[in-house]
Amino acid sequence: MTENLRPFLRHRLFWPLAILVALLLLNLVFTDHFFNVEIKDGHLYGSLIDIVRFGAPLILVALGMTLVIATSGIDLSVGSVVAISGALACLQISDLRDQNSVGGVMGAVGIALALSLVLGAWNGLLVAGVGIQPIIATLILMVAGRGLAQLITDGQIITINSSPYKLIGGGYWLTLPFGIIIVLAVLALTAFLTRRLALGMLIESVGGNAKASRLAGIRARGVILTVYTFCGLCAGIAGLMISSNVSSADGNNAGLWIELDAILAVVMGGTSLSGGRFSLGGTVIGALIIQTLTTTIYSIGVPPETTLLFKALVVTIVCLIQSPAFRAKVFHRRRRRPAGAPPVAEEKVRVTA
Amino acid sequence: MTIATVLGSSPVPRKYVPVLVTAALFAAMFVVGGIRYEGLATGQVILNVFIDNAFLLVVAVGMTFVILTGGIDLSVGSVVALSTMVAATLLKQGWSPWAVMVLVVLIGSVLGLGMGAIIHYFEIQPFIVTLAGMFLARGLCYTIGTASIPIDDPTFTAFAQTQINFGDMWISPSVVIAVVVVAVAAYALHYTRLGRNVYATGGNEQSALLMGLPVARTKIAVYTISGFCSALGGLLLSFYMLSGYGLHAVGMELDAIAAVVIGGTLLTGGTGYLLGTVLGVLVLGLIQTIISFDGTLSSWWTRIVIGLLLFVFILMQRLITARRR
Amino acid sequence: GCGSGSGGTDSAGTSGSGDKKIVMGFAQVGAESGWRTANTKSIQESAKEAGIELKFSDAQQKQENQIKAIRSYIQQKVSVIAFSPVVESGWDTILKEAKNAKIPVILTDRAVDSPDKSLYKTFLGSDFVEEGKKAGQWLVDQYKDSKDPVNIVQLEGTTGSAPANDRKAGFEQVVTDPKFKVIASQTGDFTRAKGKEVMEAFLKANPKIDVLYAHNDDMALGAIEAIEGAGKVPGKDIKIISVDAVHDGMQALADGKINYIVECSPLLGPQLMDLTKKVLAGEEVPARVVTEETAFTQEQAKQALPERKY
Amino acid sequence: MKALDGVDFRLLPGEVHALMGENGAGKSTLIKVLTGVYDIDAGEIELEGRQVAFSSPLAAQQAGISTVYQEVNLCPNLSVAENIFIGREPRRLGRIRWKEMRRRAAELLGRLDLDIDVAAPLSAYSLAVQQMVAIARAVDIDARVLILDEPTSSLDASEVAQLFRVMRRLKEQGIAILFVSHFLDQIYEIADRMTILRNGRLVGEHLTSELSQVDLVGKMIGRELADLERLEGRPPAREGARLVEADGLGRTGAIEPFTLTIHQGEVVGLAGLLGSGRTEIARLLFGADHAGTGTLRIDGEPVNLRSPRAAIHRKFAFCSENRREEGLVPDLTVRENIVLALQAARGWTRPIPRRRQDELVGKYITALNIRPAAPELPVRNLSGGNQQKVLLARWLILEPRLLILDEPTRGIDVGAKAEIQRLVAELSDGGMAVLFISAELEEVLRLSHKVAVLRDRRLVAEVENDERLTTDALTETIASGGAS
Ligand SMILES: Nc1ncnc2c1ncn2[C@@H]1O[C@H](COP(=O)(O)OP(=O)(O)OP(=O)(O)O)[C@@H](O)[C@H]1O
Ligand SMILES: Nc1ncnc2c1ncn2[C@@H]1O[C@H](COP(=O)(O)OP(=O)(O)OP(=O)(O)O)[C@@H](O)[C@H]1O
Ligand SMILES: [Mg+2]
Ligand SMILES: [Mg+2]
Repeated sequence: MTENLRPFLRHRLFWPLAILVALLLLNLVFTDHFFNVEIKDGHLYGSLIDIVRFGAPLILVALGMTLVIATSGIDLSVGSVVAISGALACLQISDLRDQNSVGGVMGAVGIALALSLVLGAWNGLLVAGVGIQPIIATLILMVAGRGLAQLITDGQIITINSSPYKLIGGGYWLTLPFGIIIVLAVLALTAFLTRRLALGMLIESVGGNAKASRLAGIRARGVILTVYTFCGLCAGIAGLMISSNVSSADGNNAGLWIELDAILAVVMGGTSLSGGRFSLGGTVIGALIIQTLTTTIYSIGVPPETTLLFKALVVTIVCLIQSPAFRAKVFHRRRRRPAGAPPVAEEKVRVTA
Repeated sequence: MTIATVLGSSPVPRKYVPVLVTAALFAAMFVVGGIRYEGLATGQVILNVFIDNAFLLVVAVGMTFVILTGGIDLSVGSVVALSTMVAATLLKQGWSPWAVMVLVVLIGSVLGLGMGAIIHYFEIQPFIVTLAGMFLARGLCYTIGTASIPIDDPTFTAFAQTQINFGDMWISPSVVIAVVVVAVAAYALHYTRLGRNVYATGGNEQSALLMGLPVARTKIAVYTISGFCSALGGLLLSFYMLSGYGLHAVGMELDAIAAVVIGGTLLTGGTGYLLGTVLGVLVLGLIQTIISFDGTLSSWWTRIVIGLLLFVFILMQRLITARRR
Repeated sequence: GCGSGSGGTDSAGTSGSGDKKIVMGFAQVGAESGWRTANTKSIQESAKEAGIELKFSDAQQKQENQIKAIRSYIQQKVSVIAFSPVVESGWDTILKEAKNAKIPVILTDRAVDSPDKSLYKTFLGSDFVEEGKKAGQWLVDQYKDSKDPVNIVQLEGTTGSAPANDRKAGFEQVVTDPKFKVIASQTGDFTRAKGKEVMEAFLKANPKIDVLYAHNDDMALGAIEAIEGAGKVPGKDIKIISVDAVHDGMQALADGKINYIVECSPLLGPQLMDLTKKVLAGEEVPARVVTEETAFTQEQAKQALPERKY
Repeated sequence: MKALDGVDFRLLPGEVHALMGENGAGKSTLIKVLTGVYDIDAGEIELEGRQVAFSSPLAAQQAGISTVYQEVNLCPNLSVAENIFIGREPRRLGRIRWKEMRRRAAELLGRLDLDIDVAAPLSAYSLAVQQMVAIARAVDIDARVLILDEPTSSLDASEVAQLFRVMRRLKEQGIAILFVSHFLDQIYEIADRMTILRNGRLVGEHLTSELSQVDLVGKMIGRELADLERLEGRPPAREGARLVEADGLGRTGAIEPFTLTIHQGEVVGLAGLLGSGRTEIARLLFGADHAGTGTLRIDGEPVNLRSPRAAIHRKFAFCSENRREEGLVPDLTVRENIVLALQAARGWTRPIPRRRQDELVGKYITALNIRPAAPELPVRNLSGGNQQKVLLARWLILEPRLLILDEPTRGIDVGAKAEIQRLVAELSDGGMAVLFISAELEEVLRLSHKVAVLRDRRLVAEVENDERLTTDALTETIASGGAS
């Protein structure tokens, strides 16, 4: 390969991206016109658009999760928050006299998001304030939250008929699905906060070495609280999207297992579960890989019984290809060491003892 | 009983305080539950918690090893399901029950070994590898069959329905198996090199490597142990349910992780005791028992109350241990 | 029996229900769908009406949790145990324990496959295979004059779950003519969101779909949105058959967006309480009580809709 | 990047061989290559004439090479005894004999004059104690080659003497010892021969007796270091205002109540033995630990420092002795590590402009001679001494009023050490107060205006640093507990 390709190959997002592209190409083999994007009724329409549209909630949740994981935490409760926020919004809207009133819908959305913030902050409080291990602190809300969501919906599926609400997850704006716009906005905001402002560095520092961060004067508790609150907010928005997309709130099933997918997306995107360095772009690609995989399964007609085998296969291949150690061992290249980059040692040593 | 022996032995070092606090809280919860609900404060109820959670206990033991090295194993629930499925299918085809048991345990261990090897040699995060393992095992279940397969083999039925009586209380053979597993594992963790290497690897993997410890072997071993325990847990579950089913034990990995962590083991590795895991399982079981003794909670209140009880428990545990420091 | 050494008399069940309050332990599967919630409500309400004290527990879709709950009911010496088995197999041990404790057991919703029929008194519930058959039969009738191939897509329930397995099997038993082709079949996990997502992918991958068979109303409702999003008319361009007949589904049926719904009634409560009283009074009950269920066409739906509560 | 380039090196039985070089010269890398931590790209290793290739530290250890790596590489969660014996625990029938293990551990540490509870977790002890434990582990392993990478960096004179006694005994037994240290006096005391590295290349091999200190330094840094000893007597401190007054400040179990005043522009040294409580004082003054008793006044006003953040707000800075655990964030780059405290003080909403960052970082990379001078390199890839400089730079850019330095020259080479000392002197002349902690008494004496002496976690004496104060006098004061 030529010299100027090198830095591109070295980039840490290269392999995830390559895998995403490979998955998309795989689809082309099975579905003609997979890459076609047309304009139907003034909307962009096509499989590629669908992947982003359906992946939008996952991307959102995974973005929040990325920051949480960067502080070496984890948030299992996102699925429950998704359910709660959707349920609350739909409940409010179903109580409106005019479900199409923009003001009413905005109010409902506001209340739902406010609650998501509170729930996120609750997690943050348990982790940062009380000092409970993140996995167990968020497990509490994961279990109780689903109950709360069902309490809100009274165990039923609340169906609404509100066109302003529908816009959030199922609507279009300037031919683009509105969900994609929201994702772009949140992504931009997150990138701004973490990369333009200094939040990102503080998060990475807290995740990389909490003790040292405290001694460097970082308000670690504040950072952790912020991050969990933000994660709650992201999950809340995702909840609105999911419920808006089907115009109904399902307390039991909305966002079920989304935490696993979100964590998987984060990890595939190159952020380590042990905290520290994080990559927002990687997370987005990770989430897109997962969504593409799901779509692929539907479109190439993998039977439901073998779906999971297929998933296992793809995830394994993805991880192996991404692993530098695997590439080095299999393609007979230089071995890498856990410590990081290997110092190239060229020497002749004679030890006589 | 296990708690009492620890309490009895010489002055308590500080490192045991969290476990003791957990034990005390568990006892308190039992007493409060007993006052609140008639018939709860009997020995049999405690034994029932063991009977109903023997399989979880075994799975959690394996998980403890993994978490102590700072890893995680998400595949356990699926391996449990796969084990029930394989056992049921083979028994239906007329295999000898003992051969089935050996094979099931072998499959679980090999799966664990494979995952451990990938995690170590290709340096991939355990979370993803075991998640793939989770998909794989569950997927294999469905490929074997989507329906539930009954088990009517006499040996399995005997394991399922034998009651070991003492006085007017009883336990199932599974409880005996689980207790043996716990005892062996506790011995291994405390008194063998493998066990200490597990703690060292979890404390600081890089240092353990530089100290010349067999980190590779240890890491692979813990995933193999976890696979073994999951498979054994799967067998106990097939005794318990007398059926094989692809949807068995959905989400059990979370229960197992929760039990381990409630028991005071740090997810970052290196700190924790097996006794804590046992207590964690008991706490989860007791919460469930209290809920079903209450019997007035609707489905969603059930979840909320489980969450609340968990919260109160963890909070108390945290506050008391923090103050003791 | 266990635990009875000090208690003296055995369980209250056999001594007649007139003077003693009946305590029923009910181990519900979970609250995984609106259907299930309606089922729970029906049982709770009719228990109150019948003056039966209900001990209710929710297993969150896990068989082991149901077993645990039943074991604790035995411990609490309730008069009767009722439950909706998550799956058919694996109940012998716990049912034997109940039998030893002389507590009668009533199954609701689905049967267990235990060869020993004495373990439970009776079984009250729907027949999922029958539901699949009804759905298939309607399809066969609709297309009996047509020679053209009919492209069917299927939205299955949660992989491995009994309704999904049986509704699929029943449907396949009836729809045998080679002109019917199931061109795609995928699980939608019984939810609207998944139903919509899967249907969108089906629509992209298959240009010509004639019929959609959804294992429950929720998935059908999700799929309708996908079909509308693709610029097609649900109920006309693509015919839709589904199962359950919950309120929203009936509404869509009445609106012409669904073509046929097979009912699966959750309102088992009154029948269950009747059976309970009979069992405790020592009366003979049939070993199998099928709930009264029908199926709805679009016209029937319009009439039935106003009374639909769940 | 090449860390080592064609280095030939031999180690003979029964000798102490010093490996010399500046920070980042490649000493630690050579050791890691020798012991199988890194793979070799070219060249070979022979052990007793046989060619060997170690795939892991375990293999090296089994072949008879016992190593103390530069950073303390032990498991903080395990007990002291276990850290010494793990991997070779005394066993009977496969069962670990805990009692026996603890007994032997206590005995072994006793030989190094360390009397601590071996059942307590390692993390309960200060870094210096951990370093001693690591040494104990290495010397107890029955080896033919013993490698010690900066084992003495935070030990004081008496511990070093203990270590040297053990090393001489091992040497007599015919064991080959490879020793790395930046303390030239130590090298000349113990080493027979030395190999000098510069920028990953071999500069030469010499007998210690044939090479003068000045020549050695010249070979190490590639130029003459004329002004190494320039910093002789300290000018008396100008009478500054009182900055910090600690009155009866203390914390149970850590440090008895003490009274200490630090003026502006004053350098106060802390002297004491291992675990005497120097670090504890520093932590209390910085708000890293909460004081149980006493009051703290800053500029005459009583304050309650709740967190390091509050201290930083008052322009205090604390450079921890434990750079790995409490100092650096290994994943972050050199630049990020340097600006971290400044950024934290400004809050995350006010990022330091990138240009300003580069400027600041560039300035200190040059001033402290951090190598490689690559601000975007993850700090974990730097050599130990350079990491220490990065940590120092972090606090210097804050331009603090009180700079607390806990073993700031740990692992830093001679040239850089002089540089840092000069910097400290300069800053204090500019009005900055400094609390200086070092195991090296000469250093303390050279810099401070006043020395506070600690013993058994009590501040026992305060001595003005005038002409008459010598290291011997100070040692005497420490030993006698301030009675003289
Ligand atoms: N893991 C690593 N990855 C990349 N480069 C490294 C790594 N470790 C060390 N280096 C580089 O190798 C060079 C030699 O480092 P080494 O640690 O051997 O120095 P040293 O002589 O031990 O210095 P010191 O006296 O500061 O400990 C340095 O330039 C360092 O930046
Ligand atoms: N020799 C020792 N004996 C017992 N405990 C010790 C010893 N050294 C250190 N410790 C423990 O380490 C803790 C830290 O001590 P501290 O860091 O204040 O000592 P120090 O004077 O800074 O010495 P050091 O040179 O080790 O840094 C103390 O609280 C004490 O518990
Ligand atoms: Mg070094
Ligand atoms: Mg110190």
